[in-house]
Amino acid sequence: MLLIACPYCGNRPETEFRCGGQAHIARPEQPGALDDQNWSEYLFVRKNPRGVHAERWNHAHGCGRWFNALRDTVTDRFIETYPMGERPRSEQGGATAPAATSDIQSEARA
Amino acid sequence: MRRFSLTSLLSESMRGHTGWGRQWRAPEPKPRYDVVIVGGGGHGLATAYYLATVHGITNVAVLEKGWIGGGNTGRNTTIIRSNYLYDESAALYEHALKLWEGLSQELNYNVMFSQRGVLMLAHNIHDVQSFKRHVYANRLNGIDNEWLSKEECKEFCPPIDISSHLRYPVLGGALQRRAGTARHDAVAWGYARGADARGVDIIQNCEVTGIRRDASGTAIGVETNRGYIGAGRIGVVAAGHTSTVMNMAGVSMPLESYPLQALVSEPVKPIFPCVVMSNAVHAYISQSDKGELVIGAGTDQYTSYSQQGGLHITTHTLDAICEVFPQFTRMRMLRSWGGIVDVTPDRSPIIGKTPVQNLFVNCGWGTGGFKATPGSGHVFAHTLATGTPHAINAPFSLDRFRTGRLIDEAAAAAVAH
Amino acid sequence: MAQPFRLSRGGRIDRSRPIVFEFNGRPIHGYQGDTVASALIANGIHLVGRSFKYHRPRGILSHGPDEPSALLSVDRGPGRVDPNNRASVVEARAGLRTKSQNHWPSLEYDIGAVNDLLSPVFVAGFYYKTFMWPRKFWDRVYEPFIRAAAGLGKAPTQADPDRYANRHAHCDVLIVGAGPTGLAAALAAARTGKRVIIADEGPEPGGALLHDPKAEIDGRLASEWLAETLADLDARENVILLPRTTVFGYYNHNHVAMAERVTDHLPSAAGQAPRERLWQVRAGEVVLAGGAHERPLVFADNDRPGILLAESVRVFLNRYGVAPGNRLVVATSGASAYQVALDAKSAGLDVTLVDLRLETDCGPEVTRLRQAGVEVLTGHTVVGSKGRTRVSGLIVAPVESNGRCGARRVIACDCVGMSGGWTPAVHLFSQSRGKLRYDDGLDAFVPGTSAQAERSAGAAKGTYDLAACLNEGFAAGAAASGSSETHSFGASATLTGFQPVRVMPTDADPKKVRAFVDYQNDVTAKDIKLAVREGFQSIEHVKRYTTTGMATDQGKTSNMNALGIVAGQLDKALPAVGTTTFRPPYTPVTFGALVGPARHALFDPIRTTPIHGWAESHGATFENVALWRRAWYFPKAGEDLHAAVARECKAVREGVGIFDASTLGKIEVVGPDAAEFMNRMYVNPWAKLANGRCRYGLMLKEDGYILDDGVVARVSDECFHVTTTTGGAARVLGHMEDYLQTEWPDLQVFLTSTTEQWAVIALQGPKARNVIEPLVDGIDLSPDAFPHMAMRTGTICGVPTRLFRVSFTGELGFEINVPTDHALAVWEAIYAAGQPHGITPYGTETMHVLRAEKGYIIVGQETDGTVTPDDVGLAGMIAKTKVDFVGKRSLARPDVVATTGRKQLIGLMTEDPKLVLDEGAQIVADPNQPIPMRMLGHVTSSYWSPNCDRSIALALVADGRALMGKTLHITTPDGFTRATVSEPVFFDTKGERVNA
Amino acid sequence: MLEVRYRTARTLPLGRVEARPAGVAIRPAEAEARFVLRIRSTEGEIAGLPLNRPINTVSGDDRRWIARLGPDEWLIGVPEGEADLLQTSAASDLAGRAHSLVDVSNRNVGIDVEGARADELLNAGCPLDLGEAAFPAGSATRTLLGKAEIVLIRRAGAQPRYRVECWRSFATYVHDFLKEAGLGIGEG
Repeated sequence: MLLIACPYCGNRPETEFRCGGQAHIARPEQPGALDDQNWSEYLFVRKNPRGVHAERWNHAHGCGRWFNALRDTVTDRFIETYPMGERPRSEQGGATAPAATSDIQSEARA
Repeated sequence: MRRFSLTSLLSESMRGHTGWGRQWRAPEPKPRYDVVIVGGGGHGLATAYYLATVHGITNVAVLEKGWIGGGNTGRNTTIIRSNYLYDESAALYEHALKLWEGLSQELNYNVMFSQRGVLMLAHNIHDVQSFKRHVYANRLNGIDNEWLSKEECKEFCPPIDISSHLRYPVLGGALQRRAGTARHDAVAWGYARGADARGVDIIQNCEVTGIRRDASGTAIGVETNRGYIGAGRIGVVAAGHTSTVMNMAGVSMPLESYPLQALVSEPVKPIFPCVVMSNAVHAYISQSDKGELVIGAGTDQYTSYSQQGGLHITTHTLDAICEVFPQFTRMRMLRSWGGIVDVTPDRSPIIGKTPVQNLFVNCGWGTGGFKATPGSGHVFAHTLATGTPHAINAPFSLDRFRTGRLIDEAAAAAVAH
Repeated sequence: MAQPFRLSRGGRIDRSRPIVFEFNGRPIHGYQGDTVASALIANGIHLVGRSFKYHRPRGILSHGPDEPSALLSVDRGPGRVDPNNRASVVEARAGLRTKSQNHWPSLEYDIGAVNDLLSPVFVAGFYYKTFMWPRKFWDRVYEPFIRAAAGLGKAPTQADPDRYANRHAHCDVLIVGAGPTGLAAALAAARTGKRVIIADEGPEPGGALLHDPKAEIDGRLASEWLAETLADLDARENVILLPRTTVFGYYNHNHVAMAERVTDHLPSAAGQAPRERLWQVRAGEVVLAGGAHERPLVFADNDRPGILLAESVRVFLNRYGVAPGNRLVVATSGASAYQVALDAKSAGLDVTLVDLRLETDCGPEVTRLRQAGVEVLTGHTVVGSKGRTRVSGLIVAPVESNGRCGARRVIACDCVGMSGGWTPAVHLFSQSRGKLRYDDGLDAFVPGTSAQAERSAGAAKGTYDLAACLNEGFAAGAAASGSSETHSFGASATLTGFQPVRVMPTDADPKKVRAFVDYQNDVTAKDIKLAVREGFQSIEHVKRYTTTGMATDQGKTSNMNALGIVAGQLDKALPAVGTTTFRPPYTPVTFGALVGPARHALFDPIRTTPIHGWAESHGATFENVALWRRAWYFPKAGEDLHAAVARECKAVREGVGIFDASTLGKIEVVGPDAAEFMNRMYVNPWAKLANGRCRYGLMLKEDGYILDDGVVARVSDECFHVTTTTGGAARVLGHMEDYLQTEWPDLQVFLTSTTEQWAVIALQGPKARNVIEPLVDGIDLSPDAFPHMAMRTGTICGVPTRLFRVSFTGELGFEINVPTDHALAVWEAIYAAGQPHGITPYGTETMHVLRAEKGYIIVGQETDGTVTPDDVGLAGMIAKTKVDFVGKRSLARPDVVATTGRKQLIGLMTEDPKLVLDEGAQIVADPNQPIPMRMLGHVTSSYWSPNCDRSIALALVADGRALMGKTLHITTPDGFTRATVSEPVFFDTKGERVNA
Repeated sequence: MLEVRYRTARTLPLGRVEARPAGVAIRPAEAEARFVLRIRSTEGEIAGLPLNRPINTVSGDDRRWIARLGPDEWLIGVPEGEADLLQTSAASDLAGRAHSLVDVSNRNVGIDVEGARADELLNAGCPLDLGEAAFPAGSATRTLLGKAEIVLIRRAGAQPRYRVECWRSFATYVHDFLKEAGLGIGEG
């Protein structure tokens, strides 16, 4: 059982959380403008990396908040957790998170 | 290939079994093969075997980064069945089941395929509806599957508690009698031995580190820790690591890799006659030839390549097992382990072409790949040999995620309302 | 009472407390503090079991958890029988009934022993090579035979009366093992005031000190030091010392699992106390001090009863005060066994020591032992043993300088203690994903690079000297607790060092030698060599092919020997062959401990509504829906399901029925942007919905398929009362929160679950208004003032209500939302008020029939995660003007907009009106086509409709809406039946009744 | 008159019988009023109860308390008779600020758990560190007990005192779990 540092509650056991998969996939602002290929990639294609992975977690049985985490999928070690809308502080996160943008919509799943 | 039989076994026993040779060679990789298969699990080895036997293509290498059968082949609970709902899945798994039925003889290797029956228990009215839908669909697809009352379930599998005071009482079950289990390691070894005898090179401790493409983008070979190996065609059958390997060719996959845990009890005398699956309480159990109760647990919720999951997954599974089989609380867990399963969005496999010319993929079997091993290898061999999918794997294309023609068995088994 | 092999003094047993238990029906006398093994040995019993494959007589090999052979069935009373208990671990107590396993008709005369004669055939993997012909024989003959032979003991068949407990715990430092190393670590950590847990699998802390009575620590006897240390730890609030607690699993992020055996050792079941307790510890730091395992020597017939591990001989002598025999031969390749010989000698045994090492490679131990009067044969190998059910002699021979064996000599004996060196217990370190390192000098894998916050100390990392263990332990405990304190222990010297040996040199024909590596699985050195010859070269392959290390002891005594043999055979260095990755559990753990209290009613919560008790007392039958238990139907005397449902259905349409709909999910959606949020989450338009009006809402997943549905009322401009399906409540709330927090954090909306704040009493039928009229205050119930799909607030029976005029039956209906704690009172008042109108309680089955008569879908029944709104005829719900909502883009996917092939909701009328189709039945156009048939769809709902006086069914059929009036063929248990395609509405097709 | 009838008619699911396994009192709480408050800023107070205390703490006293469960979520408990008062004061205290105040008096069921070994008992099903440093009096959080979600509040007292709040339909499970946990820790 993982130990997860909720940005609001601190270290808490994994059973309180739900994993929401890959982070930083912003919902397109205008889904209707995407062709089938791009829409299917938004829905289905995932990085699934061996190594540092930015993913979403929800402290479902705690404060109820969604947040992001960087975790190494080989060791399961968390590098950091950070609130929605923020980007990772550590350098390892650079590869997984998109560049900063002022657009709140595309930051949303950030 | 030295033929296995009672006679050869007895004659060897007279001379201390000194006459048995290697079951497969340990060749050095050649510079080039017609087909290179990445991944020496059951599916990859079966692919190589059928390339050689069905298509006469023997200039084939199977590259395995560790030891053959060391991935999910050797880590699963060996359930084999074909009673899937959708025509596409039913055709694929039934194709496999038919091959299972003659596999020991075909390979001259006892894979101990045991048609003990797989009984899926229904615990609520929704299960009953869903299972009957399966039973009827299977019948029209020529697949055996029958509905049993709860009393018939008890008769078929006496350890089941069918009393009505259970938290989730048993209302009945769907039984596929031709379904069962097999000895997982023997499947890998049997295919390896058969393929090797026909000239296939099985190369262990050979990790693929890159996929080389020419100027047109066509895949032409693989980089490995033992040097470059050229290939006419490349088949990636690397369950648990598909995303990683495909990324080497610049292909992103609709896959996520999760830890899947399983466990066995200490061995006991025969007590459990079949396979029982209970989706409602998440319990899968059978007894191996060695006497161990073999129990499948769930996946963890996060992606991981660690082959290790959390204790709570194990305890939840055993909660369910002991609810349906309360007499087992004094049994003991002997071993537990984890595999890495590649899961697609519709939980059905992807078998076929990729956007890269000459690069083919067979992946996404989720938690249920073992049962398909012979069928998967057979149709993938066809795909690699001819460059086009077999009719059976054509629906399992990568393209379906764009067109929306998903094959979602899990959704069809929908959750309670 | 005679315990002929009990020494007259010594040991930690309590001689004032004699006990008697049973072994194979015979009374065995021992003392409090004995294990079953020590008591059996005290009575001269070594033959305790038969091996797995060859049924060879087997005895007690070890004193601890690594025991591979002495496995017993233990009976602690009715329902408390279980197999495969290690005699060396089970504490003897009065009343235990133990039995040996895997033999017939008896332990002494076992027919299965014929297998031993066939052993030339039954080699590793023989079953892969045969049993294939004729094909049918596998299922009927061969496999049943193999299965009957396999397995050790018999599984329990009765429900277990014992209780199991669970405990989550946290500490700063967890110490595994309470031997000298672990105790020293605990001393250091405890002094910092940090929270310390120290666990040991044995009944008594002390580890190796318990059988080393002459050792000295810091100038006093080890036993005194032990008592002082325990008293010190015991006095500290911050220390939990757990005996009988096996640390069996090391999981992610220092989550460590331990099994505590609470009551098995007690003379009688201790009231209601649990049998075992699972500890799930989250530790800041872990100190692994679990010691080491001794290796057996691999020589011909090394498995006879009476042949033990050397250190175990010492344990039986010193800790339990029993002699494993009168004439002991110690066979060794290392120094530690000399201490065994010394202790045996002083206990009065005849002792000879055989050492494989050349005299020049040995230390001062040789001289010391000779001075004690023991014959020491250095440079000697063991080539075999004599005896049948008990060893009677050990065959030894000198090893010449050319490697050949010299003249054999038989040393008569009744007991052998063997030592092939030591293997650190790195299991937990490996489980923690630490990387093992091979240490040539120690001939062992030791902890290398850590992956988690842990450190190993003492024998667990290959340190065997007592003072060194204490110092290492103290340092580890200090480091783990952030203390800078140091302590240098003084202790008597320990005899250490050994020469690695894989298989003892022999002059026998290697084809005939059966030298066991894995005792329990009957794997010999020959088997391992065969596997290597056949190309199985990775240690994992060898394990799987030969089954070595796969038995209940998981290879604790055999793994290093097996690995060494493989390496030798391949002429590779040991680490090149690889080592096993250890997985939990360290030793087998009962399912009960893992399940803990999650049994029976606590397996999964049973959710019930406030009306549940009323329904029970009115004879309801219940069904499980998600975690809820819902009233299914209310049979009157003599009624079955069908009769009751027929009556209930009629009653609703003709009078009035009352139904408990409290399980519906409810969410209060509040905030300035509530309507905008609803617009994005549902396919419907919400902006213009007036306050006090309701709308049927349909929600999709992003893939375009239906996720959930439910009626939504607008309470005010900024407040919606959303309902969901029973099973979908948590899913829908989670889905909404996800989008709200992650996609649209700019929206000012708050979601609160009110599922359980509001109980829902559905009152349905033409007389519904008449029933509640006298009970309602503050709401004008007249049709004009309160039309269908409206919501009003007021009171009913004096209780505040959100009163919905909605219908899932097609009748005039109300869904009366009242605060849950008042629901029963309101329900009872309505029921009383309805008596003159013939009010009838109905359950979920009638609810299903009534809605099916009207063609209303149930999400999860008509839909299955692959169904779009248009498929079920609900495309009209989709707001035409909205640019976007969750799932909208997917509705433009090629497969969804395809003009043919989608499965569409239709009605089916069987030609035989009495025939009720099976739900799940498949539908074809031509029943005479060959298999595999082309299936058009399936029946999603099917009932006897009392109001239509015929059967009705809903189905999803490919292009079904184009097939109106056509005949289709539907599967039945016996074949096919015919039905006509109709609109999916069977009753009141114009929908007038709902507006009454 | 209606008010009186309403107040007295509330039927709690667990009754009021106290169990005392291993010396720990497990006592279903009496009827209380409870509200979920959601608001994005933590300024000010509501009916005298502060909003700006740290997440996972409780303020007030046993009768009137406010537990901050998340950055924008509070669970409030007041005596039955003060329910209307609280709603009225919230309307004025929070006027002009987007918020949601939802009555969950009937959704929640309270169970008081008190005794020297109360934390040990709770840890049979609650995976949190309930030690003095990690979860002192004044702590409050949503968490799990076995397979049910609870809100756990630690109150001040000479010996450990906890309030367990759960949803009504889970109350039987939670109550049974606590009693079983009491037997599971034994007399030691």
